[in-house]
Amino acid sequence: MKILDFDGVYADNNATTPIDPRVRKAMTPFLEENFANPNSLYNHGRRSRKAVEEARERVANMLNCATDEIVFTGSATESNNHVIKGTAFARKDHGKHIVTSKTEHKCVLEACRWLEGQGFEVTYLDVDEEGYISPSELKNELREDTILVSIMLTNNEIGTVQPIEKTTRIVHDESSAYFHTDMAQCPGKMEVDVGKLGVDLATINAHKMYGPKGVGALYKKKDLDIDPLLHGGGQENGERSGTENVPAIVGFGKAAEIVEERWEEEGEKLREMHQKLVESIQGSIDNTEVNGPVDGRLPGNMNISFIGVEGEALVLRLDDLGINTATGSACSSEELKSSHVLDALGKGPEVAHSSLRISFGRFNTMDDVNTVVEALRKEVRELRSITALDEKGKTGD
Amino acid sequence: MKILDFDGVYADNNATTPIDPRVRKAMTPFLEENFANPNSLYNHGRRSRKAVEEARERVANMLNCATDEIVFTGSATESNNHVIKGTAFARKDHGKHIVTSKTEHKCVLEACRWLEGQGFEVTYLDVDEEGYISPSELKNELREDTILVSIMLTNNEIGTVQPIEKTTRIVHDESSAYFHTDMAQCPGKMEVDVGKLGVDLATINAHKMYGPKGVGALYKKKDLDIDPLLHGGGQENGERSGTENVPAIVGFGKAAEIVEERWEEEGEKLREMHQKLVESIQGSIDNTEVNGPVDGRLPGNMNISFIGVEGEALVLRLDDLGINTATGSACSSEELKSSHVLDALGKGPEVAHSSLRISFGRFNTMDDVNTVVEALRKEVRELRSITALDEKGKTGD
Amino acid sequence: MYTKEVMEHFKNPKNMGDMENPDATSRVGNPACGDMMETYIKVGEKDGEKYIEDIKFKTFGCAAAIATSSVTTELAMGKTLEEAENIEEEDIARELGGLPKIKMHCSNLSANGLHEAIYRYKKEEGMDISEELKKKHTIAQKTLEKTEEVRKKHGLDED
Amino acid sequence: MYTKEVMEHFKNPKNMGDMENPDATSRVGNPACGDMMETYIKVGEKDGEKYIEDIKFKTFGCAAAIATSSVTTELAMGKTLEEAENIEEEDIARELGGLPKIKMHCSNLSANGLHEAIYRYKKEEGMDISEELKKKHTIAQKTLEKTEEVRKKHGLDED
Ligand SMILES: Cc1ncc(COP(=O)(O)O)c(C=O)c1O
Ligand SMILES: Cc1ncc(COP(=O)(O)O)c(C=O)c1O
Repeated sequence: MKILDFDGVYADNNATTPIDPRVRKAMTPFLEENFANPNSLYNHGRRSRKAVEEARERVANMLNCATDEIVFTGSATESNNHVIKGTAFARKDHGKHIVTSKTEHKCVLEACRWLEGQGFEVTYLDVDEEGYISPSELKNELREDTILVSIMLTNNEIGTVQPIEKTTRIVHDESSAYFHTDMAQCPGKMEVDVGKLGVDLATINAHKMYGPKGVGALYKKKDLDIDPLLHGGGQENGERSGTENVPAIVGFGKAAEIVEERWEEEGEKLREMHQKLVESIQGSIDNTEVNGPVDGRLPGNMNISFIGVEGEALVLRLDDLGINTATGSACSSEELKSSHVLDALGKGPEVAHSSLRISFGRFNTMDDVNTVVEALRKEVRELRSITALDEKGKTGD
Repeated sequence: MKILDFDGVYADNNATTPIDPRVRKAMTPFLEENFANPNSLYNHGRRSRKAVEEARERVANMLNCATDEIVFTGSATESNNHVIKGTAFARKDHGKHIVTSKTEHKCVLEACRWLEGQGFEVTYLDVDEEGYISPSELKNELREDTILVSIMLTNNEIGTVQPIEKTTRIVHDESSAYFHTDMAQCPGKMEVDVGKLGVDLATINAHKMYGPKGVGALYKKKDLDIDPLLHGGGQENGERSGTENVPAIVGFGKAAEIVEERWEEEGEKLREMHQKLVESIQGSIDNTEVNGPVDGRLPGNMNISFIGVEGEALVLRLDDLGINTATGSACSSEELKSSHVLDALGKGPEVAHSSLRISFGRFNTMDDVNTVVEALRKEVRELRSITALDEKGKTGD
Repeated sequence: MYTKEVMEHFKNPKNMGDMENPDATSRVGNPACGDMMETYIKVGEKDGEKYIEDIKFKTFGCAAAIATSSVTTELAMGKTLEEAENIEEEDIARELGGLPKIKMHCSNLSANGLHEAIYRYKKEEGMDISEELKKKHTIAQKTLEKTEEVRKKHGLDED
Repeated sequence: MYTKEVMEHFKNPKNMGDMENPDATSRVGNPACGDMMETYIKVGEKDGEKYIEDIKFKTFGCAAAIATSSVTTELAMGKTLEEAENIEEEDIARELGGLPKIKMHCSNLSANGLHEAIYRYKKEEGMDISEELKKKHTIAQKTLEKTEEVRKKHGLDED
């Protein structure tokens, strides 16, 4: 891969993506002469307004919803906090129960935990070994006072794609809860049609789909009752105040336009790369364990443990060869806690400690797959030659 | 003025500012090859981390505080919501009373109003004809259960500079409330030393100081107890989660560096421009009324009513001559309500309806002042020739 | 926000300003947005029918208010009183290629002003006044009352 | 995050891997971070004093764990047992130009491993064991216990 001046293989597209040059080009005028506040009366400001509304159309088009169902926010974290807290406060007279799952992104889990401190009750659904929730367990947990169910479409670490269509049907049949899905990882890789999914609310952001950082969106079906998270000047139809981040929104719009055109083809390419990656790794490296489902996962996402090889060490060794990857190892985190997602799968700590996430995207090629596999062979061999754990993950005695 | 390709006079710097070319240059690599997530382990990610931390140092330097007292947010609206709601929820066992003023930015007022719906009590201080709060009235309103006082340093519409140093002393002497100030309008125009001001919390953003949109900051004195507004991955030391908006943060840092070097000189220039603007207008146009203080206001900010001339019409006429300005007229607002700030001054609605805000900034010149005054003379004359109000603001009978 | 037609009328409004010796004048205002309009008409007679021989507006208001005033004079000029009475806000908005929803009250206001001027003229002359026109008069009075209320509240008529 | 020295040792670690016929081995581990180290020593005698003739580590762990293992072997190699017993985590961190605060436990661990290997050697040989070293032995055992706890909980020793 060669994006711009980045030499090496960027295989951490689930962390963030490079900005597509076409997106950058669309943004440029708004970082330069078109700097006006879109709330201004004069022509210069109206140009900004027009650009924002065009971007909204493009994002709505990608999600297959109405233009006025898109609220621009600052990030997926904000969209998720907005939905969760906003629903809780707006519907608290109706009920105080929320359902989510143990493998949600931290921004969902921590927002829920905070609400627990405010008198709300949250059910965190278990997942199976591959990361799937059980729709029937969900059904059992629904109550009369359940106001929100939030289940992500795909997991950012292990690529599990939840059965959202089925789940939304259950929730809408059995309760009056809103259904929210965090699908920050999906655009550009798989279908993101909120109508088909049947969700009421959905979170995305731009920087996981070759757009800029600093902008997210919330799909919010008409007439839902949700308090704003950011009160103020009444922008975004009163749903999210603050001067619009025009260049980022414009970039988001352009990124959505490209995704809408290209997702099928790109998804297919990513699936092929994934196929080759799995086969090559499993064909040449012993004692690996795939985390998450083997088939049907988020295209481009791979999470695999090389037993006996600690993840942070492997990431840094690969970095030395110009390859960017991630790990769920405790050693890589600020609190020395391993990934809550890998923990939720019920595998031992050694598995999390030796996990590696490789995530490809638009700008990767089949050559990148080869480069990664070759590097893995070398580094896994070297690190295993000095490890205190044998390849079954046990200490050598 | 000639910034980039903008032909005309941009005199709406209180709404937003153009990005300084030096800021844009600093951002560029982070929109291109340095796109990595700063939370990533590899070198590419560590470069992003380093850039974020350098920006933090620059912003801290501008505000004269410690580096770890700066929390990056997505906007001033977010910083204000964060402080107000975060203090309320964290300190609710201590008390439920908040004091603010009637001329705060909407994002302060609406956050407070929302909290009133959650069982908090808010006192909105009156202001005098020039927009000043009364420190002694504030003193009277302080209670044992007052947890937060939020008073802006300068008003964005009428430029009133509140006596914050005096006010913080009263609040700290007489209560255990935190003192927050919204100083989004100040950097680059006047001193912004949080230590001298004696505040506990302060809000700024980048797009009012020649930096990018989509990034704000919160100064938060060590050891204050405030709940996050955005929960999640624990970025920003757990105070504000979400993938850091690296390019915008880097731009903010660069903008702060320039402000720190140039504010005195630029403030002086803006004061001179203001002086000339007032004299020229008052010397050649009858029946005007300055809104806000005549002296000592936010450098570069002018708010003046041309009695009998509706603001939106004047803004659009000026726009036709390439001049960008703003108005507090009801006609310019989505809800047809005139500016709450002008209303709070206790002047009649005709004054708000005929108000014009002219705000200069770094890229304006004395020539711009002349251009604006000349245009005003012409347009005010023309609009008055067809108005139904006489120059005293009365109908013609 | 505004159509080309609105901006054209706003920038070059027709028939604005004072009129010497009008046959009737009216004043309408809507304090919600601060718009205030005075309408002056001169009435002529041709083939036994009264018609608007000349019409002028004075308008304190936003671009939409000025543009609707201007276009209203164009619509009314030369029309019989009965025709002019039937000029409605929709006609005015249509002529301007549409108005922002929130600004529809401005076209309303200039129609009010026209109708009220005709009402006053007819009353002065002792002419028959249709029920329709009476209703329009009441509405026009109401806009003004609200304006006066606000003005009184703020003591604006005191100096 | 890491210093040049850490990265250098991490990329090219010294004295890592198996040792044939060690005089003593130890195993220490810290489940909090998943690090696990095995230390092997060969003890020689010169001028009547026992010294570390050879030392090797096997380390499952992060870059800091590998780097501290490596640098610990360099610090210990050729030292008398008494000198080696007194190599502390600070010495190791210092040698590496510092470690991230959160990673200090890694240097701790390699010191633990070294001390524990010496303890075992001395115990095997029936040599005097200082109070200090006994304490260090207890600590080393504790790190391991915690590891075993976690491993048991997850059924990892069962296959
Ligand atoms: C599934 C999911 N949700 C939410 C987020 C949060 O995104 P951001 O950090 O941009 O707010 C991420 C990315 O980190 C994600 O992968
Ligand atoms: C004083 C003040 N506070 C807060 C804000 C809100 O800033 P933003 O819209 O960038 O969130 C503004 C600008 O609109 C302001 O002038």
